[in-house]
Amino acid sequence: MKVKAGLWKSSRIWSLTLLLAVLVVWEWTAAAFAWSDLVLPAPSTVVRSLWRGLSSGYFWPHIAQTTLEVIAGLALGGLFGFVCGLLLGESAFGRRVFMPYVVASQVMPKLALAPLLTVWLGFGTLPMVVITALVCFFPLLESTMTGIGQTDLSRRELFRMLGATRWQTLWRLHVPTGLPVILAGLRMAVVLALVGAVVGEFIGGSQGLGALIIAAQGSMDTPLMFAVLTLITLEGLLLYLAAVWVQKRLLRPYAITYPGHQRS
Amino acid sequence: MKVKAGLWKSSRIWSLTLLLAVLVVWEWTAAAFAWSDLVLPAPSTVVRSLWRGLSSGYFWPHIAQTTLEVIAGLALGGLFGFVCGLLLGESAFGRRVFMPYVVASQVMPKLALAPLLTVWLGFGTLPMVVITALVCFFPLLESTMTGIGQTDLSRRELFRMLGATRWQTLWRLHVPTGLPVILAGLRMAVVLALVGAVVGEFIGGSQGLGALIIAAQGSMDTPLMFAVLTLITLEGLLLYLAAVWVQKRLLRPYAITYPGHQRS
Amino acid sequence: MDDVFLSMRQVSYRYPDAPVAVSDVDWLMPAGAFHCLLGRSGCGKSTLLKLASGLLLPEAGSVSLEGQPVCGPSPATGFVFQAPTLLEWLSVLENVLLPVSLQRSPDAADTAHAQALLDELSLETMHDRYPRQLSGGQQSRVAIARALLTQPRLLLMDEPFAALDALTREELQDILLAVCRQHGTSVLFVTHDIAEAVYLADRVAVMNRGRIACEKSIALARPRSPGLRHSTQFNAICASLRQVMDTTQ
Amino acid sequence: MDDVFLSMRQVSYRYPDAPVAVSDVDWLMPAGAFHCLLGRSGCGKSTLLKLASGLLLPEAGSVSLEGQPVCGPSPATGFVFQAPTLLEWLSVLENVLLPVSLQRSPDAADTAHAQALLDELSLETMHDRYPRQLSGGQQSRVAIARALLTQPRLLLMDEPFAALDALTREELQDILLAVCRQHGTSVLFVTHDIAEAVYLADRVAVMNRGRIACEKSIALARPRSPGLRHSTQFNAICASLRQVMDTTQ
Amino acid sequence: PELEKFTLAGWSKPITEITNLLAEPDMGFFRDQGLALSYLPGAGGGDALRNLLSGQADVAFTDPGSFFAALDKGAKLRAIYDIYPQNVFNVVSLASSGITKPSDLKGKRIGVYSLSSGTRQNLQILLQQVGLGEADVTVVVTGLLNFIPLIQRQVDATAATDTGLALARQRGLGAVNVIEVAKYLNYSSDLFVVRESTYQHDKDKLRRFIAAYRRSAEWMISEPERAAQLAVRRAIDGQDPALNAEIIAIRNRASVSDLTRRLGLGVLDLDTLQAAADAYLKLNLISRAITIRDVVGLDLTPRIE
Ligand SMILES: Nc1ncnc2c1ncn2[C@@H]1O[C@H](COP(=O)(O)OP(=O)(O)OP(=O)(O)O)[C@@H](O)[C@H]1O
Ligand SMILES: Nc1ncnc2c1ncn2[C@@H]1O[C@H](COP(=O)(O)OP(=O)(O)OP(=O)(O)O)[C@@H](O)[C@H]1O
Ligand SMILES: Cc1ncc(C[n+]2csc(CCO)c2C)c(N)n1
Ligand SMILES: [Mg+2]
Ligand SMILES: [Mg+2]
Repeated sequence: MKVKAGLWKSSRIWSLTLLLAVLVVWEWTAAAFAWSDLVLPAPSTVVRSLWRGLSSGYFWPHIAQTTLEVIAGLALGGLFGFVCGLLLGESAFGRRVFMPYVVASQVMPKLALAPLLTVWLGFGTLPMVVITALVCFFPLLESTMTGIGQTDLSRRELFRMLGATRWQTLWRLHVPTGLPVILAGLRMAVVLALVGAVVGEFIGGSQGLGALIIAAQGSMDTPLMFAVLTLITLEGLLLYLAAVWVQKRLLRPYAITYPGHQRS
Repeated sequence: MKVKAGLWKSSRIWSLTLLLAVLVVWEWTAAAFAWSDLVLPAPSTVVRSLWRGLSSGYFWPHIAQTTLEVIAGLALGGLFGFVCGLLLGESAFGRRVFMPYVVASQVMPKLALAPLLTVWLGFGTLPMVVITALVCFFPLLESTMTGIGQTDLSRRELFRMLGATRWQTLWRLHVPTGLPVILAGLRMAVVLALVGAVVGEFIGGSQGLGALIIAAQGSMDTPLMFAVLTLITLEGLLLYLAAVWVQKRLLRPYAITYPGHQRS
Repeated sequence: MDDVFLSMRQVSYRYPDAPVAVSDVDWLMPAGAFHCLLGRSGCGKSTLLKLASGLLLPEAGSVSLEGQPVCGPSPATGFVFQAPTLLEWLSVLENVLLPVSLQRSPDAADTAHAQALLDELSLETMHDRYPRQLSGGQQSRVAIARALLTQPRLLLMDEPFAALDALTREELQDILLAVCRQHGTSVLFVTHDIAEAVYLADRVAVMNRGRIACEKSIALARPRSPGLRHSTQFNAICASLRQVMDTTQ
Repeated sequence: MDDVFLSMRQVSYRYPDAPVAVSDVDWLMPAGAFHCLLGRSGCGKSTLLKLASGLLLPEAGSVSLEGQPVCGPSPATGFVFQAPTLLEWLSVLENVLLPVSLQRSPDAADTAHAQALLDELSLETMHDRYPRQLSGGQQSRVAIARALLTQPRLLLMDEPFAALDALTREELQDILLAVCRQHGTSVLFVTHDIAEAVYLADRVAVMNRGRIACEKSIALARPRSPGLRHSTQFNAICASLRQVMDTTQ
Repeated sequence: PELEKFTLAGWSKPITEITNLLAEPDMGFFRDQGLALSYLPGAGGGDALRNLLSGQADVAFTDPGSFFAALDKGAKLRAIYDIYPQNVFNVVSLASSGITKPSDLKGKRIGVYSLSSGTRQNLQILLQQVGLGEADVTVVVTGLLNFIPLIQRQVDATAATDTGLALARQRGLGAVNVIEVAKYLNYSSDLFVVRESTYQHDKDKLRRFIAAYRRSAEWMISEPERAAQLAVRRAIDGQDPALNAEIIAIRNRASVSDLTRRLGLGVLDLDTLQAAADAYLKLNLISRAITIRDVVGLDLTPRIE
């Protein structure tokens, strides 16, 4: 326990050191090359812009909007991806029939579809949520499909023997077996969801962090753009941490191990 | 074997039937509502545009460009993601130090980053390849990390007992154990790679299917846009099929099972 | 024979790309009987058990239970697999309760029953552990408790005591006999311990290369008691079975 | 005692959140010796074996091999785990060759050796199968072949024959004794079959709740021959060990 | 002789509108001036300026809005050539909507490409001319396909460019009312902009570039049919020669003004640019006043007097 806490602390320190190093080098290069703020602003400029936006309250509604979209999209797309993953994982037939459509829905660049989505769904939050959902649908689908396929034969035989229904076998055997993999998909989905929401806002949004980036680009306010990118990154990290926390909670019984056997 | 072939055939038929049904309904709606080609062109119009572009040779250089970017980006990003997944999967310390940066690199919308990449890397194919690589890096990283963590204790003890080096344990035990999960990551990466390349071209490309979409939108040639979207979808399906094929080959020894035990 | 409980007629099975695993097996089991299968490793014992359970369907021949043809596993049949096959994410108690919790949410009586079973199998301190925290023999005892929980009409056991020491094994043999007697359970039991087979069974079959090489009724008094193991009659039966096995393969 | 090969002194081990699994064990093994561990399920046999191998490091006390303290597993030690632990994606032959292929790419001689071992263990038709296509006993024989392949100086075996029928088991006992004699291998062997322990070992320890409850030298002639099993001396030793076990726990 | 590398950063992909640049392999206007021209595509005038400022390009093809914004952020830039002296922006509404003049836009939903596009800035300018502001209308971001929501009546009007309108008409837009921003403030639509340092130290190169560009623009004006043919091969969106011809004609019209007819192509109109800069300031699109005279280079566009 003690060793672990030490590792944890020292790794945080290293992580922060790395961040600081990057920032210092960046600040220094920006000064040395005398790049225009329009091309690559120094971190100090970005931080000033960030602080101004936060303290003036300018950023908050945009953050709220994006967060709303991400959470709604993630809930919708994640759930749908999980359910479809269960269905397609269960049925080779379904997989053969529907996978082409699933893949098609994913390779279609959302960016190109956005104008049409607004035609169908109107303007506002809905199309962004749909884009976000579309984007985080796939990782959960793929990982659920893979995860629930990992159950070994003997446990499947056990469940058949116990007269488990198909649903029970799925829910009480395949899903717990695949949980680590499914949660890896969730981590990917969380990250993609934010990207999806921001990209949606690039095109059709008049609010949200994505819209803010475009507005910043329009007024050539690169420091503002970087400030918003920083916000997005922070929000992404928070979401990812939340996903890791969920994972830690759910996977607790899987983590049983003992000293001398821990992986590094 | 025979049953399987039958299933395969019938599933293909259903898949195609579904496609046909969608196309027919779409064609019919387009005709019934007398929508302008600008809003939603009928499939027949799209096919005509597709055929014209293919037969005149107009599409080919763009297809080649995008394919090049996808393959180079996938090779680069996939390999890098796999290697980083191995490293971070092996080291909890590395994970704590670097994961924030990895996540940051992913939540940063590439669309906003693309102009900066041009600033750093010049223009042409390189920035697109880098964007593509950045995009497909993450699924392989996450899935490799998850996959190689799935080895059970007893097999790890076996390898320790046999005096396997860390590298051998990784390569001969953790990687084969995690292979199904890693390949799920590859399937995701393949799909994302295409999206990444196309999105990169949206901004900085003067060639490629993404550039073509923007050009089509700019000249309000919706049928052309749909034709290009169709091309992208087909390319995505082909890439996905290739990934599935690779998976089938690599996972052959894992698939040993016997009748009465096959999952649906 | 109208009191036949389990009947296998001319049953054959072959795994793909492998020689036949079970061929032309005829086997009848009256209700409440305790039958044992002996045989060398790889002779088809586990396969035959899976055929009896409905987990595998025979290529030729037929299996029926209480007159009904078996076309899939029935929850009235208990199965102890050759490996413990526990679910790692459930505690020992939850693993034992699994057969019930798949039917309904386990009530206090179920939990008490499961706990009593675990205690009987000397696992009283292990209820809240996870399977990976158990020794090999403890895991297999959990699997046995799980199979006994639902008091199945037919119990199929594949070397359930293989991972146990002689003492524990003998205790469990007596427990098993008592439990089955109490509930009228019919048992088909695979073992490679001849003495175990003789002690437990009414009837013993020796398998060889997928076929039943020899059947033998065990005419020992019931209920069995540990002292029986030292009787000459017991040892004579063991020796004769041993002789049959020596001629196989 | 200057020919001590493996020595364990005052060794204790405890898994987190569990009572002590091995406590204050002293054990010395001369080179070329064949020692057996008996004991009830959960008494700490597997844990002691893992401590001897270096897979687990003792909480207290010390383990040393040829005078060197053991601080991790050494490839000169072979280990047969309680479960077969085969790699599903490798064929039987590849599984057997694994210890070699981790050192260097196996040559024709290695392959021939592995094939000979498999044949000796009656797995001649199984070389190209995958582990999941084997019966339980066949899997454990593959694991035994894997451990024998590298002719280790010390062989630690955790109930290697538990999944095997009496005949196969007796054949393998003789094979094992011959192989170890030939290469001067020292063996520490966990079993719950008293007769097996007596047949194989120079010295037998009975464990109880993590401690060694009793040690016994077996003064039977070497090389052992199957006939020995029917000798009165043999049966007397078995009976006395049985008595010791009866008093445990 | 060795050709000098010369990179032009544009606001768009290589589209038909700039066939005179894309025709370089065929026509060699820049080659003749000793320049090896390459085109760096962008998504908007801001991209073009960023690529210019980062040193990836020698000259940017950008709109005054982006130019002003960059100056406002302290970039050292100079406009040296007026590519399109005509304001090409307009606000289009369906004929049935009854919107005919800027004041009718009050309270309406109006589509723009994006929050950073010239369509929005020019809409603001238009509204400003009649005393309205963005607060009086609902601005809706519609993306490049901005006529679709108009047809679908999801917006009441959409801000567009002349070529956009022409294309939409080609694709069956139907009867519409067009409010041209040029009627209210006719300032340049696109300029060539260079870094101050290039302007100071590489004047000869820029002079040759301007000469070549002028010739190419004159060529496109004099041989529109040939240009339309070449666009089929050279432009990414030039599949249809008839459509190319129409777009080229529109661009040719935007390339000339009374001033350029008098003084030659590309001559900067300081008065309208100053008026535009002032309007941008009033709209808070920029934060400081810009004196146009200080940020243009007039000596590179020889006047034909
Ligand atoms: N990972 C673990 N965590 C906690 N306790 C454990 C763990 N592994 C084993 N134990 C406990 O340690 C004790 C000794 O276990 P060990 O595996 O050594 O027993 P064993 O003698 O090999 O038994 P068996 O004959 O059943 O295999 C047992 O009581 C067991 O419950
Ligand atoms: N999945 C499979 N695919 C192919 N062959 C198999 C498969 N499972 C078992 N076999 C083969 O079928 C035969 C019978 O296997 P079975 O498991 O019934 O043996 P068993 O009598 O239970 O042996 P043991 O005592 O070793 O468990 C064996 O020769 C085995 O190799
Ligand atoms: C003739 C002409 N037509 C359209 C545009 C498009 N446009 C005007 S402003 C802007 C983006 C500003 O950041 C874009 C893309 C142009 N520049 N020139
Ligand atoms: Mg078996
Ligand atoms: Mg053990």
